[in-house]
Amino acid sequence: MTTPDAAPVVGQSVPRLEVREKLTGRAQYVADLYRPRMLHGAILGSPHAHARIKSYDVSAARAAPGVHCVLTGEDFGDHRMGAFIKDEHAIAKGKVRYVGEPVAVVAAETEAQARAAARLVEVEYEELPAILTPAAALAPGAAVIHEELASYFKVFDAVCGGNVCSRTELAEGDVERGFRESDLFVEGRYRTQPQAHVSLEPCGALAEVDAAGRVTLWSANQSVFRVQANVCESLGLPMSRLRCLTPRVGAGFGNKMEAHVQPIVVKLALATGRPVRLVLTREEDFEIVRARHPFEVRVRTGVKRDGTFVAREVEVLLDGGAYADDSPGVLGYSLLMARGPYRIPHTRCRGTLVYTNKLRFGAFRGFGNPQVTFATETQIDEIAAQLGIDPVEIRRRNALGADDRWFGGQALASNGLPECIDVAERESGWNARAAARAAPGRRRGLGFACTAHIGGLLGTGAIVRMLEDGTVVLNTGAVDIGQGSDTVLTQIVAEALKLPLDQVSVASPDTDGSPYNWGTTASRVTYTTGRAVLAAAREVERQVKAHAAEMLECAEADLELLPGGAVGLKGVPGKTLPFVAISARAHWRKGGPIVGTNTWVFDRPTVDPKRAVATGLPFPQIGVYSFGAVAAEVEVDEVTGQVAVLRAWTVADVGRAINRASVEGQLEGAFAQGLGFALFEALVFDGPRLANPTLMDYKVPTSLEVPYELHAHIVEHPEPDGPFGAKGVGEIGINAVAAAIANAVAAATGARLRELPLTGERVLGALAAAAANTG
Amino acid sequence: MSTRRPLALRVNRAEHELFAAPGDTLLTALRDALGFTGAKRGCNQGACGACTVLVDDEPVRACLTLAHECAGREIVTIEGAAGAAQALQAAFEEAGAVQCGFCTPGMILTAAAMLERTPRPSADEVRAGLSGNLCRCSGYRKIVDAVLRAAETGAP
Amino acid sequence: MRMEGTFEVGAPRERVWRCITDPTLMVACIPGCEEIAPVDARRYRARVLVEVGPVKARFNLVVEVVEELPFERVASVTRGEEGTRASILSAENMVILAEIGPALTEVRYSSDVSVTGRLAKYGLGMMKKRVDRLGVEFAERFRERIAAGATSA
Amino acid sequence: MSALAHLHRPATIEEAVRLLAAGDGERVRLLAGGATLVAMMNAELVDPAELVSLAAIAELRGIRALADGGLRIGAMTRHRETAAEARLAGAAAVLREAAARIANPVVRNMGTIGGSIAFADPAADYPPALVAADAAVEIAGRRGRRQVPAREFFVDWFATALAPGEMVTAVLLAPPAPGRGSYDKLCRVSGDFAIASVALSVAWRDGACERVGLAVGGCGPRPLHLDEADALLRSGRLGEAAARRAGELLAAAADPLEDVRASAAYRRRVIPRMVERAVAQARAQLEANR
Repeated sequence: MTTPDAAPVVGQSVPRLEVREKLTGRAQYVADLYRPRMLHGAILGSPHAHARIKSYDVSAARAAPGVHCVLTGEDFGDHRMGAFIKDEHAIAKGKVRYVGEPVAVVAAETEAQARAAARLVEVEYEELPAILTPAAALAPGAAVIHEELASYFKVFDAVCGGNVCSRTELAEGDVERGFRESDLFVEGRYRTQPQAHVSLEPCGALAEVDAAGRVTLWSANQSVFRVQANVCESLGLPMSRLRCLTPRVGAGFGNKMEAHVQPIVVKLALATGRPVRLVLTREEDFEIVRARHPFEVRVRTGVKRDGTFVAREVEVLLDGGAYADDSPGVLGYSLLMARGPYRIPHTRCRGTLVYTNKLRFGAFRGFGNPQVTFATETQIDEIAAQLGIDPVEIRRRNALGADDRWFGGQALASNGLPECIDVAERESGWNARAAARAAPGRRRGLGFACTAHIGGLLGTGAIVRMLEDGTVVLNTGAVDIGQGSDTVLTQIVAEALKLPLDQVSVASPDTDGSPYNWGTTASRVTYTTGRAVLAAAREVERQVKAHAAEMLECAEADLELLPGGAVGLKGVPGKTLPFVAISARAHWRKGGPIVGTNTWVFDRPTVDPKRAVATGLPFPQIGVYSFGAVAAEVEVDEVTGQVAVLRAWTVADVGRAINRASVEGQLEGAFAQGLGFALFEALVFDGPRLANPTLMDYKVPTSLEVPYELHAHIVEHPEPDGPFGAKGVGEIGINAVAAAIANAVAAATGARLRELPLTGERVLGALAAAAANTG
Repeated sequence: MSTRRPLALRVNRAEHELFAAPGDTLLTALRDALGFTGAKRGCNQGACGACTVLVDDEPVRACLTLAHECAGREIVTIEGAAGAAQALQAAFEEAGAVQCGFCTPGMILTAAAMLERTPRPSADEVRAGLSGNLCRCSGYRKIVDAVLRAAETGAP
Repeated sequence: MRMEGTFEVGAPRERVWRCITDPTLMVACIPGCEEIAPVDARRYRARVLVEVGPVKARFNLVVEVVEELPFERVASVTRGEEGTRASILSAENMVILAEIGPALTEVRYSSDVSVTGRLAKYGLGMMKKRVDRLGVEFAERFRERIAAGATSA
Repeated sequence: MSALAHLHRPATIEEAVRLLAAGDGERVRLLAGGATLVAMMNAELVDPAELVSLAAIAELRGIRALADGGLRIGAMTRHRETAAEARLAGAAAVLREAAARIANPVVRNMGTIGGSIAFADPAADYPPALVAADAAVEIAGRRGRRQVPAREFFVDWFATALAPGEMVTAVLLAPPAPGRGSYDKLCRVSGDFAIASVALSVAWRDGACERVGLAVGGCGPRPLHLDEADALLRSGRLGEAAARRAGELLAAAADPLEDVRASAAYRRRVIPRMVERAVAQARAQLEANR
């Protein structure tokens, strides 16, 4: 019998646990935290892209009103941080490597005083040649950005030297043979632009030191554990001396995964003994955090006349900016994704990541996948056009099936790609698409693209603890950055223990008390942490049953969980024990109290050495694959070349949707971010300097650019070891958007653009070129 | 150098006394002096909408409004949401329109003022009405649906 | 941000050379330049008011001559900041003189200007236009001065 | 740190002018809706010592009809009010359409026509619309009031005919004439400043053009306007050839920016195309009215 209390919660659109506090303005983000005697931090940024720091004079700044402390690189030890290559100091030391790089930091009584004082710091520089493009970085005799690169600690076998930060190669089959066996090949060069995350909440942190010298750090982040590692590495601080917490986070998309201002704020708090808060302005957030890598991609694909893909060769060149950050991961991952979700027996992908004197580029939703997918998925449309095959049909023919493996050799335990293609085709009315519905002066087109993405990566843990009254606390260390993971993980516990949702509470991530969690990244929380949560809940069930068996004097195997928080003897109505009775007893008996724990590291190998060859790939085990397809209908204004997206369908196989509304929200939000990437978002550099670091000049989509007819469709092909079959959804929705829109523009106009964004200017140019070719 | 002066502000139907410099924005006064942190500082340029509050029932950017210009006016922040704003809060919850929540207070207050003026908007009217409030998480679809839902339930 | 231009001056090259190396005359020709004073043989200190729409910024600059080939070309670098340190300006400048006729000289100038800080947020397009216009205004004034025979040399 | 020491709230224009005259144009500034000025103060681009708020001056508010049937739009009239003003019909609708395209609903609720045009951003929406509508700007200074045609008001990038110590008090429009006013803006996203915009105001009677005003925004230091182009369109009865020629003339006269929104070349390229479209739409309406 099912009581209303115990209706299944997995698969339901349960409202966010924290929704009321967000709706009423009570949710506290880092800028909303105030501590007694709190000081404010400010940063002086470098005016130069590449220069040696010769000297500092901080006397005027120290004497300025309200100032408590002024620190420069000299006050920081020679410690470096980095997720893959430890190449970055907490602030510039010895050299500056991009415009805006923090060179001095100040703590003062007020924000205005801190900012005014920061400007009074005198820094003497010796300018060095600025390397602003990958080509310049690779040129013979180029100035070297990291002279000590060889000596930096690296967590993977990096192939590096000069300004090359890493080189990666991944190959399967015999690509030369593949091209020989092809009837046709298509080759193209594609370029994508740097995109800014623009989490609505700018990055910030607040640190406080206790009487024993231990630091508590609240910050906008995607992983309290990465924050702890970055801060301690860059300051030479034992990790035991730093406790990292997280208030509500106003979204991340990758820019809050690795460090931003946390090391600076901790250092200022240690130096002053006072709480220090520093929240970046929007301009600083643009200038000094990180952004999506600009890519140059060369793709050559060989096919049979019937449309069968045979061979592909890909070369990517990434501008990594001044520091490695997550770039080696982005490079490796982009190669892993460059074959797309298709069977291409002979594939070779190579990539080079170079340092330049620009803002570091790093993790951003999609992690290199949107860039290569733009290249490969628009090329597929070119191939389809040349062969006279329908673009959806050619994808379906080559799509990975249930028994296929991913590029590199990893087996796919679940694969909903064919269904994603079917759903997007059906819902978008693909086969009934008409060319001529547009008003005069406008043209319409429908475009299609597919993608896949992993969810997984590295370590995670969960503790499910039963309180005396039989309710439970879930503690995972996973940061909910707004995507809704707290709710999803709670649903998993509630479902596993047949508890009402309100009897499960979620502990806020805390490096002191939470089990390790790599972070909210790589579309991983639902799958990896969810799996740990489910295992920990199962452990709670086992312990509950052990106690109940003693109490009821029966075998554990004869017991079952009953809805609403109770254990019963199978087949014997009335022989039940509520959790409260079991837990209260367990707190006084041997074998109690009841705590379920689980930790694990994702362990399926990315590369099967019998099938593929890889060098410089920084992740030996990566994740399980989600699949997706996007169809987009655009209208092109013939007068201006401007593109509007009229309708869109975004479909993803997420294994199992634990929370349908959340999954839709991820797909819709990712589509909007992809739309901005496709059409107008671009960081513009004027020489070494970012020319549009404001929301007046850098535009993100408003409610008028994103179509109301944005339809998210969920496909469910359960991942066998995923929690209730679930796999990742955070990133899959963005990868194929630009390609689908570019394909739609090509369908509407006959103009094929190989460079993003698809601005009116470019489209108008391509329209004219297309007209000239046909005319 | 600017000196702080006494200022009386009426916020959420209550009088508040504070000190504010002539150049302090309403956003600074609300957040730092009065603790109404529901209004967020997203860009400080009027471009993102996260700081939107109601002044005499009309939405304004608190970051572009000087605090001393608001003396004698009726200020409503998300903490004082009433009427249409409350209906919107319920609808946002039901529609799953809240993700990171940073845009939510400004979004709700902007929508509340819009519904006062246009009680039964079309989807396109809602999109136009909210076009000055950026959301980077949702793709807006569920937000527009929430406003339409609130308009339905809120209608007499 | 790059500014470049060419203009002709109705004077012999040597005279033009003397003018462009004469600080007093340059004060009068550089738009917004309020003061130039030599620091040493190769360096000058200058105060320049830059107006971009409603925004006014007063820069304290040091111009250092890094290469000088008499009568032909002079290369310099400019460094400086606003009084409040809110913006920092640096520029690499080159002036090349070419003799076109006995009393006609072509002046080619180029400058790579970089501004960071508050003015940098102000919109690249406007700054470019402003800088281009400074070049044009400079050329006009310079020609006028030479035509008027104003040179201390 | 803000240097702002005083925020004045005068009740009359004369008082505002007196306070303004005490400064040098940099130290004392007028505060209208705040949408631009406070944003610039937040960005530390301007740092006035005194502000003169115009919020308490009743005379600056609202839109009213003049004795001759014309309209007087007070300087403190919000964009939202202008966008909703039914009397801005026919040829004068260009102003209403332009107001409706400024920024977004919340900023339209704050920003004022006087504040906007005094700032004179060449990529803003009002300047070309006022030039197309052949509006006049009423200015107050120590020596009283004067009127300047919009075509002379906008002088340069962010520069107007306002002398130091003067302020905009109103925008004046001739009695609305039957016809068509349209404002077309090309921008990256809704509410952005224009890459290019085309303001067209056509007054007609009995199927014949009486007056044509065409101005392009975002493509030069001030709204791009040529008497010759207006005359061509009028005499050419909004015909295709006239539109093409007018567009070419304007494109040739343009001095567009090269900025993060678009290249100068693109701006030059779209000017004739947008002009032709705007004229074609007006022509279609004129023909339908015939």
